[in-house]
Amino acid sequence: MKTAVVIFPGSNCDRDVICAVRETLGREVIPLWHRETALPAGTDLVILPGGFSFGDYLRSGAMAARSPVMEAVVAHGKKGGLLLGICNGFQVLTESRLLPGALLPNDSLVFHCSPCHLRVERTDTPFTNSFTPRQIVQFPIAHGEGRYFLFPDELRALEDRLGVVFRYSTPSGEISGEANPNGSVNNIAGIISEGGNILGLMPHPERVSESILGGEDGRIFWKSILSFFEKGGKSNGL
Amino acid sequence: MTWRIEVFIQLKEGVLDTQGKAVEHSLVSLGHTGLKRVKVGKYIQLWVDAPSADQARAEAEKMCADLLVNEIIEGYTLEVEAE
Amino acid sequence: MTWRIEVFIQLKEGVLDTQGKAVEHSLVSLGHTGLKRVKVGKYIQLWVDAPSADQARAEAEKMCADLLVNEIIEGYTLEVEAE
Amino acid sequence: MDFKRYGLRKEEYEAAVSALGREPNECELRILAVMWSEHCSYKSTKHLLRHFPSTGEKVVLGPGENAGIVDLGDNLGAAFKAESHNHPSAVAPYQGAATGVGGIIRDILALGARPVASMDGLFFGSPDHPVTASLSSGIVAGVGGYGNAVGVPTVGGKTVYDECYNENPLLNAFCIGLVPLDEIVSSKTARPGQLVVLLGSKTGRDGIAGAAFASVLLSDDSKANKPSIQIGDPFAEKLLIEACLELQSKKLIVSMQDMGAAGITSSSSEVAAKSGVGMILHFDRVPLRAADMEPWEIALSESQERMLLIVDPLHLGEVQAVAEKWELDCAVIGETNEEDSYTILWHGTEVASFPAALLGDGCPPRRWPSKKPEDLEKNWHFDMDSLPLPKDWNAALLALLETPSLAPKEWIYRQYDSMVQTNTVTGPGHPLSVLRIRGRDSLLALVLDADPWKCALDPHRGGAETVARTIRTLSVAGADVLGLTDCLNFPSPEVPEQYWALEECIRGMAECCEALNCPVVSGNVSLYNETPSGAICPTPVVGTVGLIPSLEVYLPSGRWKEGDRLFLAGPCNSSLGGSQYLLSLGHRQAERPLMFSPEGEADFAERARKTARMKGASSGRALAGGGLAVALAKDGAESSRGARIALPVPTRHDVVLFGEGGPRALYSVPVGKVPLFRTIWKGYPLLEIGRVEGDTLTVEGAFSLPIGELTSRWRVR
Ligand SMILES: Nc1ncnc2c1ncn2[C@@H]1O[C@H](COP(=O)(O)OP(=O)(O)O)[C@@H](O)[C@H]1O
Ligand SMILES: [Mg+2]
Repeated sequence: MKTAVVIFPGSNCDRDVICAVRETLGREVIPLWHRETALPAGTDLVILPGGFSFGDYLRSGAMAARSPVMEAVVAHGKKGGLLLGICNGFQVLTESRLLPGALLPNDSLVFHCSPCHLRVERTDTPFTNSFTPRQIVQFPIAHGEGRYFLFPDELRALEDRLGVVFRYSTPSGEISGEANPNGSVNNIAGIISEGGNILGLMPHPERVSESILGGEDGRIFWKSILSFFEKGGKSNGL
Repeated sequence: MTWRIEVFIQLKEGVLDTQGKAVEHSLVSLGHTGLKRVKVGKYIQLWVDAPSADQARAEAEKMCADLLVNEIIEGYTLEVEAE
Repeated sequence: MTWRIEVFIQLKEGVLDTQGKAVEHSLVSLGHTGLKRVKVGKYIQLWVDAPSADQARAEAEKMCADLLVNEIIEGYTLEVEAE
Repeated sequence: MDFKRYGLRKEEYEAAVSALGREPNECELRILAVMWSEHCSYKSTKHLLRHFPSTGEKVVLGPGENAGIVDLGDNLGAAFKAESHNHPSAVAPYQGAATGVGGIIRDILALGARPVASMDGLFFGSPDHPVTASLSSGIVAGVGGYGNAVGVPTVGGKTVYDECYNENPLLNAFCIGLVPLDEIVSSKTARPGQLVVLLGSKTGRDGIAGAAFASVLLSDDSKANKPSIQIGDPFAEKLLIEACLELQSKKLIVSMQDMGAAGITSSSSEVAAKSGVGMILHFDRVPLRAADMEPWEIALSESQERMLLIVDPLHLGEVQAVAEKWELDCAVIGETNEEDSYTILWHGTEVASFPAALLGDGCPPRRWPSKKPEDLEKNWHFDMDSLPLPKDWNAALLALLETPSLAPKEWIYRQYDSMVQTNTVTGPGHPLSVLRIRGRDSLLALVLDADPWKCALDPHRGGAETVARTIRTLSVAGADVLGLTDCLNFPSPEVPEQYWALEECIRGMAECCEALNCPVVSGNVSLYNETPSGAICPTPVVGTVGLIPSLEVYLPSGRWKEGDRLFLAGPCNSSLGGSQYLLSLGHRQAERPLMFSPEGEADFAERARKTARMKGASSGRALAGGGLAVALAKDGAESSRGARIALPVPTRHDVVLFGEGGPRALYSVPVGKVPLFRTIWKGYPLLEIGRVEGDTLTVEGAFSLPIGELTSRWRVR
């Protein structure tokens, strides 16, 4: 399993993700500057990390989505390759139209950083196969623009095709307004593409991949991806 | 010839304008009770070299589609004038 | 009577427009080579009840001073029209 | 020459004439005025700062450089410093705070260190003052807006509310970075024949003469004629950080300076003076944002996100390639030579020339008259009999927990990314912040603290107490103290009583540093913090850094276990002077803070460290604001456990429970560890005060509150 982590100017979780994947899985991870126009040969997984690409100016993720490297990233996703966007990376995925919807400023209008409970809604994806169904996990969030938005029709379509993979929940698993840190529709924290190969989520699994940092739920996330490949999953869809 | 193009971007109806709501709330509590509604959007100015106003407009529209506007949630209007 | 007031806010000349700079750079690298400059500001619409256009304008100017505009770095223009 | 127009004194003008051997021209006068402002020259305080001990076994780099560096062992150093950005934050809260954070990060970067964490000291006016809400929300948003975007976690801080900061908020920013000791970049290593390179953003008219602005009183007038305000661009800063670290790891730079106050002039003349080389700068080669800028404006511009590099001509191509990769402007603006002069050219014509050392060191020091305030001692006499015991203890404690300075600061630190870089072991919400160091067992421990009220009552004792508080917190957690940085925020030194307070505060701080072996490795002075409506309390802010050998021996707070015994280590006779309790009752000037005891503090620190190292307790907390009562409430709430407590002492319960000051800590000790714990503390005042049980926090003869009620006030995540 070979992972490429794209670095945009202003990315700031690139190192964190690289360390988390390397240390949890012990597999090869290659940093990729946004001006590259091809992925390293044999790339199985592309990660778009968190941060403030291009300063989050205009709209977060907007300029990164138009970076040179994105042509290769989009092609990888379109042919079924695994593609993961975390936080700012999720914003890049919606701005690239690889995932539906948009991420708007938090309803509080301020940046919000704290640990956060999530309910895992799907355990049949390459990214979540090692969680137990409806498992409650704790991944922290840290974003100013994480309010997931879709117009009602599309939202229904997304829910109908079971595209929601993570929802903000209470520690006991209720999906309530009180558990919603940013005003996202239906408490949505992470969604997957129709092909099941492109995942975007606002919370940060890489921040809970070591016990010294206060949590290890993130390891299950990385292990899912490894186990997908070990069980013969091909990075071209399900 | 250089043209100045003004682009006015705002959220589509149906997308909750939280910023507008917050501004509205603060202004009312500051005593501006005649205020009925606020919408907050973006005001972008572009200076573009183009042979004609129409071509400048076409170029600006392309910039909106390419980057400046997220059509899923935003709409916009343009105005072109000679610099 | 209700008036719609459009407020166009932009950074004063000489104040670093970090956003404009980044947007300009990005548009140029997307091939918009005729682009000479970008400024990014805010576009605020206010709906205000007032007896006359002048009073609506005065009220809007007060809102700008009270909250909407940071005079240290920003300037603005207003347009008033009957709704 | 009309030197006064530029803000120079007669002595200063004369010193300049005699050093130059001629009259300075206008451009030179403008430069001198800024370089010799209080903010840049420390002319009123340089001699006072000599009181601080600044050397020690662990000190790699002391004051005088961009930041201090302490030795973490195995060739790793921690570079840290704090800096104030008070005046800019008062005028433009968001941008002032943001550029304050950006500036301190570049200070750390200039040593070749990767910035790994920030902390912020915030001092706001009374919450019911009409501008406090907008100033505080703007400043907090600015700190977060910048720090979050550059990817340096803000892991802790200190927030104080007091009417003395009405319209004069303080923003102090602390940053720490890590650097291998053999890769430290120095400003002393430039040699003749090298290039002076400007890397980063273009130069504009931002904050011109901002340093001079920082050295005058804030009046309505100064707000009207604001210097064009500096705008921070964290995006550019992030690129600058990565570019500089890449240049350094490729060994492409000889020397590096950040551009802070007084911009190019300050940074370049400093390198020239420290390296003992001459320098010629061609200002027409500086990339500009406004084409019509004059040389003196270029000299003094405080445009952000720029670094000055000294580069060997052989490496220029590689340096430019790195700059190109990170999409940063990079211009050769001058060269070093063997002369002794620092010269600025404009299209080939000389516009300014000084002896290299004159700008940095030539300003004649300034002594202000000092006078002990007449009412000082009168304030110390407070008739305790006139102070009734609380009628309703529960209400008294809850009210205290709700005073703005003691209340939880979650609304603030939730706006800060405290976890990026994935090193944060203990983030904001605790008495100290702890970071792991990748690849090592040891942990970095950081505390930022201040106690302006005690400094106002008795600057000497208050200064000592401020430093001591940070060290107690580190010792209780099990850390060895490596050193500290400080920001001295004071009002005008021109008022004799205020100058006296400054001197006394520094003496008190220095006394504590000496006693506890804690060198001062960097710092910053901010004077003239007053408005027409009043002066701030003396506000020294201290950021102290320690090292905990391993996670195993890190003793956190708020970890009571059912059945644990609770101990108060330390004397019961603390003082209500400057305590949150007396303040909340409206007694601002009452009672004298506790005397500083060098032996007692050192003894405490030793035993506290031993307690952690020998794992003698399950939880420990040094007493701070609100005294024992608030420590019990916070620990109980964080542990979600109650306790039964009795205070078998004759001292008034309000003094025991709410008094502050002195080396004291609250420990919870598992029953099995009690003998060990007692042995460690044998010979030190120690009182077993109760046990952890149930879900009510009860102190006999005082309060009794359900833990749920406390957690709802003191909510931690
Ligand atoms: N401005 C701030 N920025 C970040 N964290 C802060 C700030 N102010 C306070 N905090 C955090 O809030 C917590 C409470 O601070 P404080 O009132 O000093 O109580 P304590 O006695 O627990 O240190 C600490 O963890 C501190 O780091
Ligand atoms: Mg504290």
